[in-house]
Amino acid sequence: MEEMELVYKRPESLTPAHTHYCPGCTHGIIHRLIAEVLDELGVRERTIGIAPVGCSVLAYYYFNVDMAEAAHGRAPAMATGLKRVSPDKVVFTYQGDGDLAAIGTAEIIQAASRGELFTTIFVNNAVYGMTGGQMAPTTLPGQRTTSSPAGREVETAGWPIKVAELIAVLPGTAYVTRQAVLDIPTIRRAKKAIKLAFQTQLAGLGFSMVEIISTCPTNWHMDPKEALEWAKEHMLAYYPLGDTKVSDGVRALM
Amino acid sequence: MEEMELVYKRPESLTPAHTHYCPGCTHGIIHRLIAEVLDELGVRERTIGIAPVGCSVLAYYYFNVDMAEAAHGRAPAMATGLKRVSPDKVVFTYQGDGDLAAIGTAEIIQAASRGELFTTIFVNNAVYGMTGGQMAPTTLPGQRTTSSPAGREVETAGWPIKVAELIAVLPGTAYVTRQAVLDIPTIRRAKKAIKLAFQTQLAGLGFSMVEIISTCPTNWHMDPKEALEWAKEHMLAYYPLGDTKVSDGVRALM
Amino acid sequence: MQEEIIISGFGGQGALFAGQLLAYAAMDQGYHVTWIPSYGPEMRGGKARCTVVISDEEIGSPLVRRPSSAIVLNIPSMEAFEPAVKPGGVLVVNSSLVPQKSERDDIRVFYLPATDIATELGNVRLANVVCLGALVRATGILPLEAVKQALDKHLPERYRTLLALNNQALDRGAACVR
Amino acid sequence: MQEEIIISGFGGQGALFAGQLLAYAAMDQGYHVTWIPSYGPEMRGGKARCTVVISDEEIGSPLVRRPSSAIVLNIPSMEAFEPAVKPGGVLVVNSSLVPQKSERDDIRVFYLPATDIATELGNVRLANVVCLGALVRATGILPLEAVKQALDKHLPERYRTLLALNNQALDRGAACVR
Amino acid sequence: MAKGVVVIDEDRCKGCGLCVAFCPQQVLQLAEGRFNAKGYTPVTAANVEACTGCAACATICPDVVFTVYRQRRQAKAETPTV
Amino acid sequence: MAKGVVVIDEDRCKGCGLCVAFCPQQVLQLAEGRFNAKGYTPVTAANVEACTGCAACATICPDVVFTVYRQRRQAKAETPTV
Amino acid sequence: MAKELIEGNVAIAEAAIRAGLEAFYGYPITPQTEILEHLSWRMPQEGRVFLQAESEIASINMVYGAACAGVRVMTSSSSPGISLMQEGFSYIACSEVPAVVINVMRGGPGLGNVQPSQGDYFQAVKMAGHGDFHMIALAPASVQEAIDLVVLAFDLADRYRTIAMVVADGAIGQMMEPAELPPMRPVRRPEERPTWALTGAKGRKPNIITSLYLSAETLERVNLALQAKLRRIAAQETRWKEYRTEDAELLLVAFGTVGRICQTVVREARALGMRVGLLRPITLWPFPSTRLAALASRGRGILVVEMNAGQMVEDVRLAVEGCCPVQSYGRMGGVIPLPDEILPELKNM
Amino acid sequence: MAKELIEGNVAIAEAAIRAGLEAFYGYPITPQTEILEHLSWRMPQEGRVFLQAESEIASINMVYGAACAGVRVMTSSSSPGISLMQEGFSYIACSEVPAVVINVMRGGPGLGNVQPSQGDYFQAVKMAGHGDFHMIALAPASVQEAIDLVVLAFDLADRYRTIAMVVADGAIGQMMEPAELPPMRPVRRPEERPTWALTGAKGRKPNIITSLYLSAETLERVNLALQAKLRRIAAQETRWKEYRTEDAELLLVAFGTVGRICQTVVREARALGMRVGLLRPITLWPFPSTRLAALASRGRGILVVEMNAGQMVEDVRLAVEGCCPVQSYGRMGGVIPLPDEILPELKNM
Ligand SMILES: Cc1ncc(C[n+]2csc(CCOP(=O)(O)OP(=O)(O)O)c2C)c(N)n1
Ligand SMILES: Cc1ncc(C[n+]2csc(CCOP(=O)(O)OP(=O)(O)O)c2C)c(N)n1
Ligand code: SF4
Ligand code: SF4
Ligand code: SF4
Ligand code: SF4
Ligand code: SF4
Ligand code: SF4
Ligand SMILES: [Mg+2]
Ligand SMILES: [Mg+2]
Repeated sequence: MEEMELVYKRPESLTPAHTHYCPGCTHGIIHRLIAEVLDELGVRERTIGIAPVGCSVLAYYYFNVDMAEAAHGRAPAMATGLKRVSPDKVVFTYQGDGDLAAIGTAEIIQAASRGELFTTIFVNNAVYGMTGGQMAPTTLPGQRTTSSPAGREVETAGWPIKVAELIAVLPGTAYVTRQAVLDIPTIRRAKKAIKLAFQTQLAGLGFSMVEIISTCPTNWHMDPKEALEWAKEHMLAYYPLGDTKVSDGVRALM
Repeated sequence: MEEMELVYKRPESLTPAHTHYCPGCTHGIIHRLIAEVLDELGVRERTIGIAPVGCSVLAYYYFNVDMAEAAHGRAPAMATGLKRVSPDKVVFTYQGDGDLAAIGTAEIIQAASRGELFTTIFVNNAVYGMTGGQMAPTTLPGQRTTSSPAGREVETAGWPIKVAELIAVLPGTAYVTRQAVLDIPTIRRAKKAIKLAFQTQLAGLGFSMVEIISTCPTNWHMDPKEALEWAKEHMLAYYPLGDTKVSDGVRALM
Repeated sequence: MQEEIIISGFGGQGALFAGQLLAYAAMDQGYHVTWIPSYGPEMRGGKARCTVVISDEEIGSPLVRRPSSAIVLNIPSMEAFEPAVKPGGVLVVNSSLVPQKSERDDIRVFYLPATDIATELGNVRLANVVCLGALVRATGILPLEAVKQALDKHLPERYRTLLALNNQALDRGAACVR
Repeated sequence: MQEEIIISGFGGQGALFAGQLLAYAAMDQGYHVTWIPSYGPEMRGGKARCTVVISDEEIGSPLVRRPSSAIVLNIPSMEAFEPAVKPGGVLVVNSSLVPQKSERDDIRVFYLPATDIATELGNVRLANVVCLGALVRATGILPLEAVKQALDKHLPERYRTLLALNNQALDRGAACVR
Repeated sequence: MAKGVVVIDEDRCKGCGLCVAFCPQQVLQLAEGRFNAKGYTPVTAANVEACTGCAACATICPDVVFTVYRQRRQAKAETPTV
Repeated sequence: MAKGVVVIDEDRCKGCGLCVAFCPQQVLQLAEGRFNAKGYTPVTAANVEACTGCAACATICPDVVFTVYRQRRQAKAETPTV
Repeated sequence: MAKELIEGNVAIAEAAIRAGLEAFYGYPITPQTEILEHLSWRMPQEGRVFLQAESEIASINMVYGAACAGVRVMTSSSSPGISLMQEGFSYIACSEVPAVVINVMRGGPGLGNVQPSQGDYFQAVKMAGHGDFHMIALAPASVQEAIDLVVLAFDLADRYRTIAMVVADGAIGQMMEPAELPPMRPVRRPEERPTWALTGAKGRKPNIITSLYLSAETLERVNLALQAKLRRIAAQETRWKEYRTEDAELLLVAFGTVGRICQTVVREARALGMRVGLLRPITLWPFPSTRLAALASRGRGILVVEMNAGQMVEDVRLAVEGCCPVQSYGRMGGVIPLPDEILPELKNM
Repeated sequence: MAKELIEGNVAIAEAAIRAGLEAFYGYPITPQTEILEHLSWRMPQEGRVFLQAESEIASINMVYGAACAGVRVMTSSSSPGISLMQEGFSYIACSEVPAVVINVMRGGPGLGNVQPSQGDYFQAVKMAGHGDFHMIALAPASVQEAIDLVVLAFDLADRYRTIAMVVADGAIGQMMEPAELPPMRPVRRPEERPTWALTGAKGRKPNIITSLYLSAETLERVNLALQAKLRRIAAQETRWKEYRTEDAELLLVAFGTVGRICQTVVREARALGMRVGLLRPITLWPFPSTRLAALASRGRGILVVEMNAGQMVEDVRLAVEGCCPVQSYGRMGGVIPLPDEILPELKNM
């Protein structure tokens, strides 16, 4: 293949481990994007990740960086504690919607508000994946889950929380965006956003978060392709993609 | 005094108890306004209040209604549990800024997001009053407290949280407003807002919250009058007064 | 009398359902019975396995290390349970997916091309029921008829169209046991 | 030797400071000493009170129910501690604010118009130090000079301008004890 | 006769001075040298004739010390209001 | 010769079919009837000649199964990119 | 009602409904999520309150709120979630409102795993939060017993205005067994809510529910009353089961899943001619100390078997006070001790 | 360094700084807020990390995060706040990272009050969270001892990669006594952080810190290792103080503030000719059981005095196993038992 150039290879920031994710689960895509960004920024050896409780609980086996496993929802507190004593390190949390938008509400909001210098990758798949598909704070109105078997009723269960919009209100945030990994263009944009989020951290500009609209084929009871389409049609309608906060400093990086 | 008419008398919704508040503390004004509103709406006998942990922890001695004392920050969860099984009752929480905007962040945001049908009176005095004047999430930049003795540094402690703006982002909220009790006009407006908040609840329109800019003369080390003036000058500059969310249903009540 | 059965396979192979069916049948026959899955590590896919204990007295342990009989639906299950079956016990092997043979001479082993039989019957997911038919016949815990009645009584409404097929699967399995 | 002193008044009357001053003086004289406030119920205002124990051996309990001497700066303190002082003990009463008299004949009671004296000295908040002067003189726990030295050594920088006045207050208090 | 009358529940007063500062007619002052049951210098109506019954004092007072009456001018709703 | 080549790490594949759906040239298909070590039907490059090296497959694959090469056209940065 | 084959978690949920559960607040966690899932459709079906809370902290405080309103209310969780409820338990205990809590224990510490465990024994019986209090802790060993103890938990919680916790483990939660559900009791009507409850101060003085007592003397009085109540509960509500203890020289003590496993051990040991009996505490708190002491005085040794590092064994030792040797055998991390390993331990005594 | 008159809370804070504290995360709560307040200016002054967290849950998880980075880190709180940390403790214990926690106990249960108490003994020594673990619990009886035990806590936490909790009470926190602060130790330099710490996977494999072990067998192995470590700690780090036990017939057992009060009781009893001694546990866990058993075998009775309903008395009973009578005397709700009430109890024995 002398006349061939390498267009894609496995990033160094992933270990060789096979993931435990279900076939077609977008957690895998998001892992890869983060790893590519760490490679490109050349920060793998000084990156520390915090895994959540959720399907991605074993993320520490997959990222080729130092990692810790947080208690459910507390990754932002852990990242705060860690980053404050390791200001030269690149710190990120990886969190699901149950983890971040339910039990961990206080921790993410307060860390964002303080402008902690870490990056949060927030995987919104509208469901509690790991425990078998219960309603999440982000479950869509009418969506059936194992704990909203008649479909989410907003009168009793409330409206889904738009985290990117909520967090963006806080002055401590520098870069907040909602992206998706539902087809080639959204994946490409998601990667750019993840890169910008880490650059925001490296430049010390404030808290950065990328919310990523994802799928859970298993608990949505769909095949992976169908899940992507369902997400595009239904989730993007409620969760519009795009930046919700870009501070001046971040704009300068763009 | 036959030719005299009564212009002001102690509301029935207050007990005869003397409060433990410091001289000039605005908690007392806010208590009175709530009591007046309960009287005017004729709901005293079906009102249930939840007191916080904070200077107003003993509020249950002062309001002439059934009350419970919540764990620090958890009043909204308690109110949720209670209101759901007592839908015909009028339920309110009374919370300080440490209680609501620090330890209780998750509970208030989630209750608001679910559109729980209770009313929250949120007393923002920019400080932890009860424990002796530590920094609160709402402490102003540069403000000295016993835990920010050099003045709040936003680089490390973050920016103060504008709760009324944050909560207003959530679709479950029907009426969210920021008021003050710093002089006669602001007190009059605050009362109107409190009334509207309870009316919102009575009409079943969604979650209602009145943030009230208050003073803590003791921990601000000011005399009560000075404290009102300081609050007007400094707090209102950071925390603008006014409604941050008025749903259509609420507008119809106005 | 106490019979301890382990049924083991991949997720989706219906090991849990086969166990429940057996448990229902035993209950309806008046036996004490427990059914317990080895439930997942908060994690997708992987193995599915259950233990059924059937007894004429109150059941102590619902779990056993050494079953008196077992159904193994795939290779890892064969590896795990072939050595575990108690001497004198019964092992039913889905030979469609498990190529290896047992070397034990102190148990009775039945090799059924269960997945093939199920495919033949028109529904690959019936391999579990085929094996159950074999196990019930081989152990004689219950009359096969009891399992069929249990099917009739407990098969969820939405699967009732499959009733006849399930019965056939039981018979085909039982027929493999001579 | 072990002396247990309670100093009690309203918040703002300086009971805690007077106790600390005494504790410093005793420490500098080589005694074992403990100072413990009765700290507030997470609540504003109200009473301020401390217990100082001075001993020539290691101190067990830093708290006492029956002090060997006491300073009472206001009426509620008088009511609480007048009956509590041990027989043979000393009670110093701020008579400016406490109108009532002790009826005990087994203790020595000194009535000082401490608030008036302090006002005379130009600072009403020195009433506590006036009383301390009296207590030290009356009990003889320490030389008055030791308290003055402690003032000199431990008075916070920003209050140093008040040093002379504090010394005067001690003397005026001590002078009330004949 | 004054247009307004305030009744002061003296023992509730904490002497914070807010009513004194907010009374537009300078009716009120703290009773220097006197203490109430709580130990505070209570407020007193010094310049009673000037009172208009505007209830500003009652509005600002954190301790609900005041009851306020005003000369009836016209038929008005009975509900006390701040 | 094909413009692109994909190398498939077959044992990583979970047979989810996403790459098959997203390959613009219909190069890929699941190897029906075959199972990999994990027990899944793995993907295989059926129509290799059509591959353009566009890396869409690598972009969508959640399991990093693909390494992608493309015919060199001009000097380009070495950094692999998606 | 006939027996049906029913899963432990579902049985617990359904038993609660039959016992008059008016409101459930909970958060998913394996291995008890089926309780929440079952109630998510059954409660609305019965016109009652189901709410998935944002966390276990919110759950227990919602329970606290509803309990203040005088309704039958419950939450359920598993070990890490129970740890998060400790502050709430302490408040509820001091406020003396009734609440039922289910803990389907899993392997710990930390995130651990989701396998069955009894690692939270100490937490349940010694101190489920700061300050001095106990909650009634009921340990079922079968699906039927889980049903019965859930119903009992509601009754005891109401009777003593206390928390009653059903301490199960993953095996009980996930197991199916034939069991009979109790008949449906009517839910309390609004006007039947207790007089202390927060129902609006109409025609009476306001009711106050608090755990704050600023003066030490008052708080001590509150504590003394609480302790007296605990002694009353201990005197009246201690429960246990015995199996072949008539002539036992060796005594097994075990609870929950391990308790039933030890029943098998007793049978096997008896078959070998050993005089072995079993005491299975039903109430972990109050602990059947008196009965245990009596049995111990007749025996020559006790083996305590647990799915933890040895926790209940302390209560056994406290009960027997050295009057016979007490051994401990524990498995951890989700490993269930089986008869074939317990029997040799017994033989070694 | 000369002695100075110093408040317990301030002494604890300053001792931590001297011991090389690199980061403090905490939340205000009486009666320990002075620790946080002192550190709020002293830590920045020393160029170290101080952060007021949004809650105790955040505090303990920030501590967890910083501990993972291999620095000396601490939080402090009081009873209700400590209850909120239970999940965090369990995670930290299983992950085996070192952390220091201060609990300045107050009256409970619930919100209770802010007066001194020892109501969290069980919580500290039996189970500070779900699953099987213990933390080292150190109980100071004076300001000087508080200083010394804070320093020791850091050393033990590091040595055993465990949580070390200093269990004080409001009296210790609020009291002033002459005490000597230790010299300032340098803080660990970044390159001195332990090899297991998360410092970036540069030139080595990634370090992972977790408490998740999916298979029961693995988690059991982790637990067995943990238990072995706990036994090692028990063997090597049990500490206590004795006072006039040489010839004691009657033994007082008490810790912390009550421990020193009982020293007065011993003096007074001796003055009356009673042969009384005192054993004061310094480590509540590991508990000085062996020594206590030895003393008990020579005596005719033990009186355990606590500021709770009787918690440590269980450990005393477990230690002496009935070999002499054990009485319990407790005051609750913030009431401190004083010599004049303890002495009569002693006389009644
Ligand atoms: C304190 C606590 N509560 C609950 C759980 C159970 N639990 C594990 S993962 C999870 C939710 C995961 O959902 P999400 O965060 O959306 O991640 P996903 O699996 O969907 O990626 C829950 C509730 C737990 N482990 N700890
Ligand atoms: C779990 C817990 N943490 C901390 C405390 C201590 N505490 C009591 S009140 C309070 C803060 C009160 O401040 P705020 O809510 O602003 O009310 P304010 O007193 O200013 O009205 C704190 C931290 C507590 N009681 N419980
Ligand atoms: S359960 Fe859903 S989120 Fe979890 S691995 Fe499977 S598909 Fe992905
Ligand atoms: S401390 Fe502040 S908030 Fe609390 S009562 Fe006093 S003035 Fe009011
Ligand atoms: S009613 Fe108006 S005028 Fe009269 S005292 Fe009050 S504030 Fe002054
Ligand atoms: S405002 Fe009220 S409390 Fe303050 S001085 Fe006036 S009457 Fe007294
Ligand atoms: S590189 Fe492009 S054309 Fe080639 S297989 Fe992949 S998606 Fe298809
Ligand atoms: S996308 Fe990846 S895992 Fe899915 S089928 Fe294609 S190669 Fe296999
Ligand atoms: Mg999710
Ligand atoms: Mg405040």
